[in-house]
Amino acid sequence: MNTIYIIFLIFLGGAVFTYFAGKIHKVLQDILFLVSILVPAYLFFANVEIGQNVNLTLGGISLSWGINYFSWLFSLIVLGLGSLAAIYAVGFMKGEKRRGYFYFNFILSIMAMTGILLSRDLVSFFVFWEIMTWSSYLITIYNGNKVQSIGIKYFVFSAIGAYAMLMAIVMVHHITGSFLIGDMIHAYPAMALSMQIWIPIMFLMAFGVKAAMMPLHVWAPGAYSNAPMAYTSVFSGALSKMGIYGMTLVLVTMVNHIPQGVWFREVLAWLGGITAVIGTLWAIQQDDAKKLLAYSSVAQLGYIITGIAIGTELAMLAGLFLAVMHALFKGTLFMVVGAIEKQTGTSNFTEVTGLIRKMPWTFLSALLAIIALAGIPPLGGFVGKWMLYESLITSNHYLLVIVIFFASTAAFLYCYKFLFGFFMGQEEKEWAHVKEAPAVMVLPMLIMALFMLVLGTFPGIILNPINHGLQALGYADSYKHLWDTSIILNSWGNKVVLQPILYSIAGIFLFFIAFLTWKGYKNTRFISTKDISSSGEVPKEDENLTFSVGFMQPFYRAVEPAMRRQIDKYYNAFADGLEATFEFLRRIYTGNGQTYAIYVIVFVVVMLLFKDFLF
Amino acid sequence: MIYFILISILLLLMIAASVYSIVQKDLLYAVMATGIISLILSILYFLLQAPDVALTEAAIGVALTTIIFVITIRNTVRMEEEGESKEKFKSAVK
Amino acid sequence: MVGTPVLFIAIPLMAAFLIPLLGMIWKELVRIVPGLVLTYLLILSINLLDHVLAHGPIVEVIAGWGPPIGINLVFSALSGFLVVLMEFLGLLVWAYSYRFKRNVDYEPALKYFLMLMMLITGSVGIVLTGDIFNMFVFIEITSISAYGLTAFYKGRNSAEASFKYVMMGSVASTFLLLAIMIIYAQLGTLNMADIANKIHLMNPTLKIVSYIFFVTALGIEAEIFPLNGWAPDAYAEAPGPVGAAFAGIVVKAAVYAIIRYTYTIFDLSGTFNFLIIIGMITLIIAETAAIRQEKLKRMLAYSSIGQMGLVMVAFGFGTEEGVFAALFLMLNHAIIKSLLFFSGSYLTYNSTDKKISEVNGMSKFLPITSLLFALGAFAIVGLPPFAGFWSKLAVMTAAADSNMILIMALVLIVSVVELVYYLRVVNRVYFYKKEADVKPKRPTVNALIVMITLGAIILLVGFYPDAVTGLLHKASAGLMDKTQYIHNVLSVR
Amino acid sequence: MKKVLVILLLAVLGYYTAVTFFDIGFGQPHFVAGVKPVKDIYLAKTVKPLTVSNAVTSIVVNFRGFDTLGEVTVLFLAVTVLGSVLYKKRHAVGERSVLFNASSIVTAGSKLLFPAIILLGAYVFIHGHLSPGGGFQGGVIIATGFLLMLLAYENYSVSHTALSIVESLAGITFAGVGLLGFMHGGTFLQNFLPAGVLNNLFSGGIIPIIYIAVGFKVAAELTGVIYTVLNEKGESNG
Amino acid sequence: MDSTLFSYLDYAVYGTAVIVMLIGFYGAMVKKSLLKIVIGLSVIDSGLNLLIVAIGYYKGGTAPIFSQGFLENFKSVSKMTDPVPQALVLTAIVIGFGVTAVALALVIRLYRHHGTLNIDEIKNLKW
Repeated sequence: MNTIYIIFLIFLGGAVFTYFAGKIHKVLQDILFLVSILVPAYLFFANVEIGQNVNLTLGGISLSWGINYFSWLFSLIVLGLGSLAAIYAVGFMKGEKRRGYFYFNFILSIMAMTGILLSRDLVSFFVFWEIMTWSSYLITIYNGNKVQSIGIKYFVFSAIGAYAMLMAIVMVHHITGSFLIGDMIHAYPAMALSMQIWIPIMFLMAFGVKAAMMPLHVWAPGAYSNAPMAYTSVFSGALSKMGIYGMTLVLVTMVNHIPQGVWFREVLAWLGGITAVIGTLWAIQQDDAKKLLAYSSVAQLGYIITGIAIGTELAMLAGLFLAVMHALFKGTLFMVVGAIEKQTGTSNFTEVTGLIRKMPWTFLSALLAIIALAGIPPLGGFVGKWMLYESLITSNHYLLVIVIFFASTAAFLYCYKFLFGFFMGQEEKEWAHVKEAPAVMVLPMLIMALFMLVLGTFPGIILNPINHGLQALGYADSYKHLWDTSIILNSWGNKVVLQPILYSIAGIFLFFIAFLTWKGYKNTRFISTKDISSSGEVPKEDENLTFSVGFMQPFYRAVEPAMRRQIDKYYNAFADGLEATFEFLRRIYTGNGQTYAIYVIVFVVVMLLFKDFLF
Repeated sequence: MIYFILISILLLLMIAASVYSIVQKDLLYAVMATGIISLILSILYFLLQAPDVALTEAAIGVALTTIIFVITIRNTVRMEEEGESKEKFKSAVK
Repeated sequence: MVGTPVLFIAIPLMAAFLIPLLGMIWKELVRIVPGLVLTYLLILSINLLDHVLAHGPIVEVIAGWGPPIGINLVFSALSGFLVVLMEFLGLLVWAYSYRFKRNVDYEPALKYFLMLMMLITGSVGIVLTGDIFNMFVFIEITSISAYGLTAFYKGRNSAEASFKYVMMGSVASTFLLLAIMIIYAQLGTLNMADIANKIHLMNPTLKIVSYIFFVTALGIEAEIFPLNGWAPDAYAEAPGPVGAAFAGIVVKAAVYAIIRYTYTIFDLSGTFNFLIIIGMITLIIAETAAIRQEKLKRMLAYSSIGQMGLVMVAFGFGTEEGVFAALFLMLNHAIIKSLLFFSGSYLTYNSTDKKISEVNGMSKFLPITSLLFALGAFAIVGLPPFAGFWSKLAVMTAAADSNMILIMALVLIVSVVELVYYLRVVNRVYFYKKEADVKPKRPTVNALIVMITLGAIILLVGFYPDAVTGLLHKASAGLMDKTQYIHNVLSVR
Repeated sequence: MKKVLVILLLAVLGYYTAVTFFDIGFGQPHFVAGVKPVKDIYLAKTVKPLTVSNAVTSIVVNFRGFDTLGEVTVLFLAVTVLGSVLYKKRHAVGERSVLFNASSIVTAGSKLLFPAIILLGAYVFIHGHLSPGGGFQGGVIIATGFLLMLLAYENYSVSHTALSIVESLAGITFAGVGLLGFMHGGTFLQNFLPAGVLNNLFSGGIIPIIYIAVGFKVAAELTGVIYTVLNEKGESNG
Repeated sequence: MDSTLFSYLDYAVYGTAVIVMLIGFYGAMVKKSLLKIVIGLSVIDSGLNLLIVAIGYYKGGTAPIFSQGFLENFKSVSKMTDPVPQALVLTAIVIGFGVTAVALALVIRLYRHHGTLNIDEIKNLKW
């Protein structure tokens, strides 16, 4: 039996057994859970050969599973992040009631993502896509009835996207007579123009939903912030990348072949840019870390979309590199928030402060992740953003550069807020008992932080596979020319050894931090927020005087008018209007049998009157 | 000729009886009218050379259907109520 | 061969006449015997289907008179498939309703099982018969059993629902008889194959009028939009298992009748487009009505109507692919909607109103039932890897191949609506707090077995659609081949 | 408003229905040219192999006997449904509604008439294959006899058990004869008895047997219907 | 004379049958009393049955019974009225009776439950 079958069997069987193992023993459940994630992950990387397909026929439809370099790259994200998040989840879910439910869906969604990457035909792609959707949906609503509407919003958007994709799939099938992706790509250049335009649009709708692209992003903040954090790291880190994966495929394999493709790219790039700005602005205003990170995810996905939409070699490298980085740092950050939430019971900045000494390891990983997020050297985020700017400039998208630059600069604000809100500031008595998260939770965070550090220094580790992946998609081997195309680096000479420069910057930076910490430590007086005797006014017990309250108030005032018009509201109004229409429509069923009989006569009479027209 | 007149009268009577059965407010009379319809029908069936059907209609339509209608009326109400009740308005508002 | 199609009618009738006598011997027999009969018929139908798939359709004549004269029964791949489905569901409904309510007296129990058996027999008769007037008789048998089953419970509004059903049913039978008589007056025959053979001779206007009357009459049973006022009431007020039987058996028979008329008997142009139009309207209206329902069973009823609309649409493509999709959809709908009705009945077991809010938090008390309900909900909206997905894919593929892009878009948009209201219920089952005054009732063992069986089938079809697709392909090919049908029937002496 | 709408709709419906049937034509051959209607075959075969005088009977019982089986089932079901719909835990016998207080003349007359009606009914269904009438008609006539008794005598009661036994046995006879034909001749309801001579009482093979069974069944069922409805004393009848 | 009258009858029988049906429909769809509705339904049935029997009729035909007299005098079945519609009507009448009985039983149930026969007040199930 092929390894691919074995992987799916382990996933499926693992999911079922894990679900029921909870009835026997909790530890057994945890072990089974880890086994059913880690073993397939190991098998995948150890045994699945790239470029080898297995074919099977199901219900008269020939399916094909296999992997190429490009999907292998994404499987790194999915299975790597998935494994780490699984380890983290064991700690995070300790003591929760519905662990079986959570584990079941967790495994299924990892399986579905792996399946998406393995799919070489549209039907299994769609099947796994939908499994991914509903399993992640089920986890999103894990937290009870308050999140019901959020979950449904997520599912409805996903369903709209997925159904658009389904339409595209069957239209492709109508044209090519086959569901294989290879056949679709092969037949695409010869299709009618309308099909050539509509099929990518429909696919992009599906992928845009998952990638939280601008008009379709409204589900993302709620869903990301309300799922259990152990899953959100996968949700935001890996699941959204499925959208990116699909988008890349569509852009490269279809849009590239038509002259109108330029417009696709422009629109997508701008949508990505706008997404980034909106996400960032919203993120800044959040008081809840989960919400903040959720919006920030939306913003980051915007960069990535912009990158792959531009579509030059450098931009693709940048986008995909950012995708990997985003998986790492956003995964870490959500884990951090999860750890804090687990230890303190809340994830609100205005309540939790001064955790730096209580949870040092968590802080360390948060710090590294934030640095990566903000794009400060020497971590990987910098490399990605650098490449993104450069690709934008080299492809003459100057306006877009400004937009992206604005978004990424504004991102500093929330980065700062996040770091400061949780870890700095006064130490409240309330949080005196807080301890560092258990090792199973800290370890994955640290591992990821380490990866970010490594990638920042040696981006080639991941740029090389990306390059391979792009070659698999038909791009030229761009990696070795990377520094040739880079203007700024070029002006410094072709062979610049970047690492020493970055390290010296980082070294100086760290030195200053250490110095300041050491210097300040002696003079620090630890007081409560209530202890502001110096100002002469004694605050009441219930007043929240944490400095995070009203953080960046002037900024809010500045952007407030722009923020008032939320896309979300339009969607809600639309949905309300729709339901009102439905409510009106169903009054056709008046409950009076005579009315129904009259309907029958009306039906007959209408048919009789229009009989020449109908038949 | 007689055949023709007979049929015409029967047909007219049938229409009249059916109108009566629908219009009449006293349900008992309305039911009797349906019985009459059946009776006329059964004669018509005879005239249309369908004795089997005539027999059946006479037995079922005239006797049985009418009697179970009558029994039902005995068990419910005899007079048809007016449609315009206050309840109607209330239920419409609801 | 172990039996012939007529046994599907004769044996249950015999049993129905026998059961009152048997009940005098031992009261439990009235509950057991229908089960035995249905089991035997299920085995018989599977055997016959096996035979038919290997050797071609069986045409059985009754009373020794060959097709244009006597009545005949046709057991083809299509009708065989439906018969197997109906007998299987009938058996499940029987098993489920065995001791569904504990405190039912002997006499109502006797009548319930009699009516249930006749409901199934009537539906099977509709599918098997090759004679239009005989079909009328079977439709009446089915309807009268359905009236009785709808009004089975006292103290609810069941009589009201049943009365509406009776009204509509009477109107339906009026139109059906009119249509039959128009055909007879023109062609002098009542045999379907014979009519199909001669229909081109008929006066076109009369042909159209009779088709319209047929569609109206059968549309009432098949829950086409303006004609389906009775349906939600009847589904909601009938006992839970009967709702499943309506959705899984009765409607299927009526849809089969419409399809038989459209595909085989009449040769009108435009009927396919007509099916698409009414199917689409039905789908949209029903699904939008479902989203605002407060009662669980009503919601399921509207959903069922909507699905039937989709089936109509799929039949309306007029291609073999479309027929295949429609049959697949019928199969899935029968299985899944039955599961939903079965599990939904236990979720709202002790409530009088069957409000959706009363299922809140039931997952803690009825874990397996809730799980199966959720499975059913996921399957019916067409989420992979459950059974509903394959039929949705088939419908979409067929639509794309017929270039019905607008239809595809509409169907998919409506699917989103469907998704929303099913998810709302599932969320309630799992994530809401139970209402204080609701007392959950544990399902009986046989009910549990029935529900798990259905759940297993959903998973089986979901993971291995090949289990049914071969049969469905044969059935759809059989429906498309009109001349072969006529030849098969008329060549029998 | 509603009335006007309904009248308009019905006018259209009526117009089309009437025109359709006018097209068909009344009292003249209306079959499409080139079609050999089955009724000719029926009429021809009624005399020859079946030796039944009444063509309607031959159609109802033999050619389309399956319909009749279904029809009997419909009645059977109607009784069942009626019993189910009007079911209530029986308190006592004799609580049934009384339509009128019968005078002694009526009661005495009924007693006299009753055997005559039963006899008539029996005659009608036994001679179903020879003359107009048959199982249904005879059964209904017998049921009216019981109806008469039920109306005339306040506490006349029909044994429910007996009714249901008669009904079941008659039904089993019908279906059983059909199955016998199935075993004997290969098809359900096959006529396997010797045909006899036309217009004799013993002619037509299984047709009289079936019609007698139908007669008993219909009689029992209709009596059951009347009895069930009569026993339904209106509780809220103020 | 006779022939013109008969041609009038061509329309009269069908016309009456259809009119009776329509009157029944009107009663079933407009009248508020449940009993009136059932009456309307049975009136529809009456009209329908007449219509069906009329289809089988042939002018100057005899009843489809092979009595001794018929066999001696005519010898041709073409002079017989069509027995098929008659057979069908037999079935239809019996079925109609069954349905009417069920409907009336339901009326009794509804009256017990609601205390009225007005259909406008029996609308607990709607939307």
